[in-house]
Amino acid sequence: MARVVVDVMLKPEILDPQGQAVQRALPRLGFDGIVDVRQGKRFEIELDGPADEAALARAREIADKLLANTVIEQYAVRFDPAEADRVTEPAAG
Amino acid sequence: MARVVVDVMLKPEILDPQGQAVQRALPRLGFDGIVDVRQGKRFEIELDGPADEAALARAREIADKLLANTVIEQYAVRFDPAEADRVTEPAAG
Amino acid sequence: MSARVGVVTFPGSQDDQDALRAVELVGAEPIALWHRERDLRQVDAVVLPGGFSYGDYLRAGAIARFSPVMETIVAGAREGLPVLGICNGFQVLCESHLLPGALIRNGGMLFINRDQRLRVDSVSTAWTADYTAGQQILIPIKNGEGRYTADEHTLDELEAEGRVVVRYLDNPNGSARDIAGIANAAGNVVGLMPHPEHAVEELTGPYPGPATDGLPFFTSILKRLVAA
Amino acid sequence: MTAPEQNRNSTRPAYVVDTVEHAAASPDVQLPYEALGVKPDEYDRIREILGRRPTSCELAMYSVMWSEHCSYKSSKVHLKQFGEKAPDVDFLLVGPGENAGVVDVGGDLAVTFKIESHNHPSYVEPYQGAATGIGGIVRDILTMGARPIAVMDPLRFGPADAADTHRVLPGVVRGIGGYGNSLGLPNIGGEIVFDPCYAGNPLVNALAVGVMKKSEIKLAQAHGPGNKVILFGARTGGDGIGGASVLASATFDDGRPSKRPSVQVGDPFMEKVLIECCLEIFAEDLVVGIQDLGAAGLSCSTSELAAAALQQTGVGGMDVQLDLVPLRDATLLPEEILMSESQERMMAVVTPADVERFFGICEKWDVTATVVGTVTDTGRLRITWHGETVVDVDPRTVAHQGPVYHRPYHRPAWQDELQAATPDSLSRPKTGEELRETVLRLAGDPNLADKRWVIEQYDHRVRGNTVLAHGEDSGMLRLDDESNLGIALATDGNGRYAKLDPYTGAQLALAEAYRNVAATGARPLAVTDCLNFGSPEDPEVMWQFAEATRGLADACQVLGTPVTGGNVSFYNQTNEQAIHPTPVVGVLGVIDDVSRRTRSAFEHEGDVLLLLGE
Ligand SMILES: Nc1ncnc2c1ncn2[C@@H]1O[C@H](COP(=O)(O)OP(=O)(O)O)[C@@H](O)[C@H]1O
Repeated sequence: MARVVVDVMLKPEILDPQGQAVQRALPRLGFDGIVDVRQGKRFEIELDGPADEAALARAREIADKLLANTVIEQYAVRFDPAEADRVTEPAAG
Repeated sequence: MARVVVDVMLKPEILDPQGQAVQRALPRLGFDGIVDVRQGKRFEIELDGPADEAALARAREIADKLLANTVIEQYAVRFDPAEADRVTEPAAG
Repeated sequence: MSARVGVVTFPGSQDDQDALRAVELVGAEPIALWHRERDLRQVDAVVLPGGFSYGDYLRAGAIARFSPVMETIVAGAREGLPVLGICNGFQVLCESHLLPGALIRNGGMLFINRDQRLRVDSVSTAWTADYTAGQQILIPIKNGEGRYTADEHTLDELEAEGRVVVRYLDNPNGSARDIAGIANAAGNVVGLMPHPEHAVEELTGPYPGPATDGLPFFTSILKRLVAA
Repeated sequence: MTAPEQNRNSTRPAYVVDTVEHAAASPDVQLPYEALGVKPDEYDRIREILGRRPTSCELAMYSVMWSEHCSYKSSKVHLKQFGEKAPDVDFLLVGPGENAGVVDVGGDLAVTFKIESHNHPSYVEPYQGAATGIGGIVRDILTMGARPIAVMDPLRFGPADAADTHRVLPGVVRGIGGYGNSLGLPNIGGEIVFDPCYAGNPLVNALAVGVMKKSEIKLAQAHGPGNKVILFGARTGGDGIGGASVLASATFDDGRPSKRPSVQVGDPFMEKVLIECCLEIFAEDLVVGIQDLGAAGLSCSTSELAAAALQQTGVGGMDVQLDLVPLRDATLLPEEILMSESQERMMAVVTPADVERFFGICEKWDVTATVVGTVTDTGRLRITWHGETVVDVDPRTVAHQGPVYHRPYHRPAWQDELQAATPDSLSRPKTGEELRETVLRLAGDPNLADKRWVIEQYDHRVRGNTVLAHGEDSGMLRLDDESNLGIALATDGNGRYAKLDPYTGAQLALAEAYRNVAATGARPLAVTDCLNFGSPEDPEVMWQFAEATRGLADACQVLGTPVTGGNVSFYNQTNEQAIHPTPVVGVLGVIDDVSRRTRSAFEHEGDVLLLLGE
């Protein structure tokens, strides 16, 4: 089983209303010194077969065709990140 | 300047309609053997000050308070990833 | 003296005018509240209206929850202030943890606007006393993130305590257990995805009707406040 | 992801400002005017007007303002008829020429409405193209001083089963819904038509309507030397630089991707806040003049505001400090700032005494506002960049004195043959089996299918005044809770009729919209139109345009419904293949009591059916 992560972000020159809304909200919540916030998408994909270059290539094709709108977005594809990178942190109360 | 990435994903036990919609679309586009797709959010945050533990702690607080709804979501916070991990891939035509 | 019902406007609220009109139609005094003001202007009840507060870009209701007005409303709700959250208002109530669970993207991914058949399952809340238990009603829904979700334990608890207020008769978005609206344990706080304020006039309500099935939400609270 | 900062300075060559002084001293410097869509003779005219070569900033302004999209250079001579043949009516408060026409609907209320196209951008990026189309037309309505109260969306796509339609249609519908719903504007009707002629050139037209007190009409003019010029709303970014304008001035052709604009992304939340902010500003009567920033951005707003004052009073002018414009991308050059089409921005002229109050309201709504200039009496539009003058022009030459073309046109040779093919030549179903086949084909035709998948993505209830919407002949809105005064609106168009006979086809579109409004019980008053055509450089297309315009003007005269404004969209063609000529006509009607509306469904058993007409 290959576990692949695809990160999709708006191209830097494209306006990111979502990131801006978050950024504007932060000072009101008492968070200062936030210079920039960009918001994008993260996909975790599980493909059958080995975690090899072919799997990455398939994931890249999926990203290009479906997950990212390449007119305005760019993406990065990589294997399941190291433990430290996993989104498994327990929710704090 | 500290550059931090916050990944937010639905908790595994929460149904993910967006991931499912992507998964259902894939066979129609000719992609088979996709076992699972989950969709979440990725935030890229720039904080002023050094890239130290305190910056991470601030980002974690932001994630916990605002970026994630910890009733249904979990998150991971880390420094700007290595080059390989960057979302800078040129959009393929 | 009539009852004063406040309607909060957040940046991006859309149905605040409609909610104010519904309040006025049943004879209560509508009071516009502004998200930046902590002062609730002595209202007896509050409606959090529909819309897209802060664009709903992060998560519906996520940013509005931190408005100054919400601090007062959350504190008041814990002491019995009647609060009705409609659509975006429901999302704000969940984000504020006044109500359990969360609202996520609709099953079909799309925004859905249609006249929806519902069943009123709890008439013991501050906002539903004027319905009869099990009454079937027709009220518009319009949202993209209206799918109610919560863990099984929470869902069981809601059912056991009779806190599921309205259910979809034909579930449009995959909401858990057909839930369209819930209440807190005390019954003063109710969150709904459907829009009763869009079903209060023959002229503008669902067609073909019934057109005014939303009115009892507003008459219920008025009667309770006037009786108090 | 690379931070914008990392690009800064490193990728930009040191920039030398092309000042007016520099331009005067360097007459031989060649500017790439043709790349900006400026023809050699047009460039010569600019030189003649200025008495020197333009600076690069001036050229940027002229190029966008003299583009087909902004100057109507090919259509102007034909559109004139709407004025010349305008019926004599007493309810028209503002006619064509302003951002939108304004009609007196009785009591102290006035209504403004207009239709516009966003065809090319919606083809390139369906969601954002359609979304910003709604955003743009809504700002036009807002600019008049009105509260926007509804939108409509006449759409045309290629075949429903074409792969490209699957790419374009869902995005367009989600974009219209996403933006309109987030503004809290009910969508009260529209059209969807599928026809192979729109493959590669879908039409995304958007209509918006607004209401205001008659006494609160605002105009786009910069009066009063000493008054402040305020830019407010979103920050300026690199969106659509040379976008809509350049794109609209050159035939869209897949082979030249460099012509594609960088896409504009809409921020509906910003626009919603901007609407509420403007309405509060209007209510306190804090603006002398106001203009939205659409295509041609600051080039348009500064030159049009300044030109209007000069035109009307002979006194005017404006000094603008371009370096004060709040930027999203600090690397933007002055030429780019002038051309940027970043969405959700407005420009207001405010007396010095009112500036503080103006800023107070902006602060309430979290809207960025900046004084970027001052009204003068110099007769010139002067723009500086860090102290150096980069533009010094008579604003009228930019805004009003663009080229006017009398493009050649002639009736296509194939027109006779097309008209000769009457329905009589079509085969008719003869057997039961054939009849069944025909019925099934009709039932399965996307053009006749239920439009629920589209309509359900639109909020039609918000604001609580929608009396009629989808499924009805026209949309209807209540304007006044007390009196029940209301308006009805319908849009119609039929490219197939118009291709057969553009003159009559345009009249049929008007007649259908007129009937749809009348059928609800409203009295048709006024017209807006969006004229979607192929390339005006093709004499046969130009003939279609001339005929359609003439037909519409004649019919409006007969029906007593003036055209109050509209939009021309040319170059809807891929290579030689133009769309059917598609004039889309919107009719506004007024109804004294909306409770007396007539629905299109049979309401009561036993009602008598009557057929009117032949
Ligand atoms: N793109 C659209 N946006 C909004 N409403 C639409 C759109 N397309 C069609 N409608 C509405 O759907 C209803 C039915 O449309 P249609 O089947 O084309 O019927 P008709 O021929 O009566 O216009 C009409 O009321 C029309 O306003």
